[in-house]
Amino acid sequence: MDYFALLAINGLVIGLIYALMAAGLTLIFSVLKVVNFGHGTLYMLGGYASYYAITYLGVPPPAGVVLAMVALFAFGVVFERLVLHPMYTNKVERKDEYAIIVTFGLTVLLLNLGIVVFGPFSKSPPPFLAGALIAGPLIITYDRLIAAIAAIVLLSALSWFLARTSLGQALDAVSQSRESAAVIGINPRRMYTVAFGLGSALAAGAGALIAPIFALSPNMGELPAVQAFIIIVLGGMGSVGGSIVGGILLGVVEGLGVGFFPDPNRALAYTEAFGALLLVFTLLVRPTGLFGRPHARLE
Amino acid sequence: MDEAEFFAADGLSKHFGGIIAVDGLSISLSRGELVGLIGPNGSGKTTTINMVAGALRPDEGTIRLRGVTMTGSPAHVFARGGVARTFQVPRLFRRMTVLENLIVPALSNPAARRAEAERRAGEVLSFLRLEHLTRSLARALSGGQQKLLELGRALMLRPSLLLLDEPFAGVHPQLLAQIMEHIGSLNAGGHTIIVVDHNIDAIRSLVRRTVVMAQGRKIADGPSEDVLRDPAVIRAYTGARDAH
Amino acid sequence: MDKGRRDFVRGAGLVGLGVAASGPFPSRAWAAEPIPLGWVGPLSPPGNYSGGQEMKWAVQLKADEINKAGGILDRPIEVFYEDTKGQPAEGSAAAVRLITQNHVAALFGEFHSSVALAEIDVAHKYGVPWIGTDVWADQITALHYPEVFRVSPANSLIYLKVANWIADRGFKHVAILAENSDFGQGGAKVVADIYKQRGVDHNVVTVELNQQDFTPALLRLMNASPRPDLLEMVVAGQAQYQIVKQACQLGFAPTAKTAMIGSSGLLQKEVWEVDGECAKNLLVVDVAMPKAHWNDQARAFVENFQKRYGRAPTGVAMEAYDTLGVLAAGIAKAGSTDGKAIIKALESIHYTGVHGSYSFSDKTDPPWAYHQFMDVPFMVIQYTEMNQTPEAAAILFPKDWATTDKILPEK
Amino acid sequence: MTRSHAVQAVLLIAALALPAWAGPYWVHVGAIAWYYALLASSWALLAGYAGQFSFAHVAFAALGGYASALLSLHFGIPPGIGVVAGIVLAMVAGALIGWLVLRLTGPYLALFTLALSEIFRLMLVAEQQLTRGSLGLQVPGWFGGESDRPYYYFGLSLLVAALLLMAGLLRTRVGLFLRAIRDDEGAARAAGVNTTLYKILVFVVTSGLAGLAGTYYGPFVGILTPSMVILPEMGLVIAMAVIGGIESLPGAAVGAVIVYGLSELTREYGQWRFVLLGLALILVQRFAQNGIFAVLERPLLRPPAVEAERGRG
Repeated sequence: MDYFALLAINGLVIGLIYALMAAGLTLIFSVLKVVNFGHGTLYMLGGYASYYAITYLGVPPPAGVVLAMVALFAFGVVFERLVLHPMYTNKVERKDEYAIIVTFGLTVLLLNLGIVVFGPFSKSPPPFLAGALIAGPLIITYDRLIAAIAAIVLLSALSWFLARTSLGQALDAVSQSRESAAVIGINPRRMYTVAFGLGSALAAGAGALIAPIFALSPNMGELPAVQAFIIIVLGGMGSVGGSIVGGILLGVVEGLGVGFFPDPNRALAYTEAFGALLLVFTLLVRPTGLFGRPHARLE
Repeated sequence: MDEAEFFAADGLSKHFGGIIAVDGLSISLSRGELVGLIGPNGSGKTTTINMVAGALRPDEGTIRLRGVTMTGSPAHVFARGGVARTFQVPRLFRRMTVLENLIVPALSNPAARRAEAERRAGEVLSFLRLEHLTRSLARALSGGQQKLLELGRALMLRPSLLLLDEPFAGVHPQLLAQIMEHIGSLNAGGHTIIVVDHNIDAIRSLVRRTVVMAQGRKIADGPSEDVLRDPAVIRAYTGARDAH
Repeated sequence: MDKGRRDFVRGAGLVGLGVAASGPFPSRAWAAEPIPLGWVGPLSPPGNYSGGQEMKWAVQLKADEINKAGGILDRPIEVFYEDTKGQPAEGSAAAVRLITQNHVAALFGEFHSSVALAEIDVAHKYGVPWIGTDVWADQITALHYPEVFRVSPANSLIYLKVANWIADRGFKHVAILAENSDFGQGGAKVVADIYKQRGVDHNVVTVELNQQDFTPALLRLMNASPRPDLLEMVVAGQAQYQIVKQACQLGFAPTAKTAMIGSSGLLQKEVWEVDGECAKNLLVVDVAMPKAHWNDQARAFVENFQKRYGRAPTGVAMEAYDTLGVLAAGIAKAGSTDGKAIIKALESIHYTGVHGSYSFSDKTDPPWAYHQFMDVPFMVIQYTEMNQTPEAAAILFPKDWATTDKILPEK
Repeated sequence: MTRSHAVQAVLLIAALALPAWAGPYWVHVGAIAWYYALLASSWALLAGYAGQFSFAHVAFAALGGYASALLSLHFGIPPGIGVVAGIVLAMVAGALIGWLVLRLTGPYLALFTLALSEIFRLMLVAEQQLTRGSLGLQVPGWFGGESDRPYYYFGLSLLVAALLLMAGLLRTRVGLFLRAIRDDEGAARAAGVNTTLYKILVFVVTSGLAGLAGTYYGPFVGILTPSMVILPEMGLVIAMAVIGGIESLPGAAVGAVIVYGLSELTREYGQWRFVLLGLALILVQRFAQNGIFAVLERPLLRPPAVEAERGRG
């Protein structure tokens, strides 16, 4: 029993970090209607940004996380302005495809640039706090605990921001209807830029928090990106709350899946497949995701 | 087959989540009728058109065309069965030419030949006075021209029932007269037509029979002059307006 | 672009016109054309690019040394490096390019067995010698292509001995984490067969390397009944860091109750950066010789490598360094750059490199023994202190080299 | 139109003549490039013409390749029949997936096919008793001898045949309907087009061609590995089609040859090649959505079915 409690807690912690990454992806999707296929590399850049801030600028680890988020916010803003911008004009005929291609191109670009710039060898920033919390049979390392708590704080801050600040409400308005938002004086284009920047910052935060837990490598974002896709589909593509629930759900399902899978030899080999299958079935049953707003689709 | 039973929708209902969009609506048309369907925003007009065109499957109720039950068939079966439609905002094949837009519906009939389809497209274009645009891209057309082209595309199906969803919305007054004239002549030529619109004046001068919907239900159905004087209709409209 | 165009022109059959006459060492006055040699290995994903980079560095070092010492057959050597990305199609294209464009006398290198299998097909077709640096699949030499030699161990060669040692040490319940690759699965099979024979209870768990969170699987193993007394990783490269860290943080291994053993990926210094204290007491299968038994060449290599690249070389780098050494000796012995002559020379070669004395077996039983370097030095070491280099670690196996017979922490 | 045909004829003649003056290496590179050209052009039909932005295209190639190799290996079926079986299997799988994704559009479709492709890759890795996992499945070659010329010409003829087949299909009303579906699926249905049928049809055709590419690739390279299904491989195919012109089948094929050829020519730049590829992908999409050829020479290489631009001029 302890064993499954441990699996569930581990899943919960990992799920919260997934949720942080997915929340950024969701924010971008809900406002821009774009799936950011480059999200995994933004996560990777966040991890490295924090690493370099800690090791070369000598800032304490929590400040490294914040600096990484600020840096990637700026990066997101610039990318959105330079590359995604034409999407909102009539110059781009097929917006979905345009977005997939340019964000995917970003992945190819940054992953390989990462190898050139950061080098091929793994790096790891110092831990936030060494050691582990041991409560009876439960063991959880401080790094994971801190990452989970930081994820909760960031996710709460995001929810508060979206619900209580005027900028957040403007983002929400644009996500619901660009036209109506424009009518009440919100400039949707500005909101697109803000949303992409914030989404990038959240990915960076996730990367920076995970860096001391797992190591840094240029391709570290590949798997979490796929996980984040799964989560936002589970969470209904565009609902921040849904992506939090989806993240935790995925973390726990994967953890318990490995624990329960009958053939231990294959259990780990198929861990990723559990999530992918979850995505496939969710989309088949509900083409707009598990917790998606019911759409009065006309076709 | 009874003439009055040319087209019959019986007890149509449609829910979206918890919202009831259409609630037990029945309409029947006889051949060659021209009917207006009006109602305040959100009264379920477009949902009705979508069900009659086969784009939405009703939760309850049946749709019969010339005695054949169509309910549950996919939209393209409705289209080939003679139900043609236009959309509120024109939905053209934007990156295809005007000519190509028109021959798509014609060629959806497997027996049709391309040369024949192009000849008919030419006829439709001259009827709509769009011949000069034959080779233009659809997306290059003005808003009014797009409305006309969409009408033409519907005509290419040789429809026995034509569903026009807000043909007058956002149209220049001069073009409005032209569209009304086209609808009139199509009806005179034997087409059965349902026109959905907000423009009560246009509807009043165009159609003899009007159906009024409010909150998903039919609240009036009869000669236009009577219906538009009906206090229930006026209340539904003004009430809705006030609430706006 | 310039170089590319030159190659293209060369490929277009215009070599005879002397277009590509400029040599690779414009600053040195060599009387003769250099001998072209082709290195293949992963330098970008999805290949193991960090392993590939280390191999490439070691080869560059060796090539410079050979040229400084006068080259071979009075000619300098020129190594052409091709990135195979861990993709077989890239490997075969690279092999064809090196053979037909650069006219290399031999191919060597590689890290991934699947890519090696594509390359040796090409080498076999053209009759060009190929020497594998760090490819472990038995099948590579078991195909019995005359062109194919291997200085790295085959899976069966090492894991047979390691498994028997583990059984000898009295471990009773072994949990095997095997990576999802030819190396992992091949190694795990060898190990599991021995355990079956020796009556050691064992359990193989396959891991996908993209995975970063191994905690669920480790929890499952840790809570198995009985709890394993050894956690054995048949995993290459840096993925092991994660497993070590997570197993250690759970209090699973390496501990007094459960020891932990892994492969040469744990020899890179990053193990201390990532795992810290957790790497202490870790057992590692090190395909190398103990420092005390190093020859001068090995000491010089380690020093030069450290000086030039700012990091200590691992066993893989040593293998790569020796691969070029063996090849150069083979060419010298053959007295020619002809493929057949080099193969013949390699078959009877005795060459001393940093890893000991090289010769290639001509036996075909077991099948993988053909053209295999059978005396690959390897040992089982244990880190006993933080930031220890592999050379300073305690040696447990083989007996001749052992510095201790205690596995820490003691039960 | 005639001009574009002339350009295509010149390119074909150049391709036919290349082995006569280029060395064996470029013949080898060409033979691999045909694999990518088959994938890029059929993916352009699927994504560019029909608007089905699938990430599973390389998975179909692997399916065809593995199926034909395994059938020959385990049941001793002659390679020719194995190839046909592999292609048929890819078409059946294509029909199934085409049917499954009927309700999905845009990013949902992309994510769905990405997940399916990942599951398939993980199966190839995990079911190693059957597939030999990451070590790869060795496939016997079709042609003996040292030269790659037989593969070169065989692959080239497969590519030409596939392009002719697709162009022929697009010249019929099917091409018109596919473009109609891409522009507005609901309107196409309202115009009487059986969108279900044509969407499944385009998956069947393009999956079959991808399967064909896979059956050709295995014997040529000599080994099939799960790494042919990884996301970066799919990304490479997408980049090739986008750079060549996603709405032009010959453009996509030429794009594949150019991207692959350039990546070989610039090998000495190492990792920077892929940095440049990513940059090129973004820049082409940003500034030239119809591919670089459309910019360099508008009237050339235009797909036969898209007469639209001319009509406007």
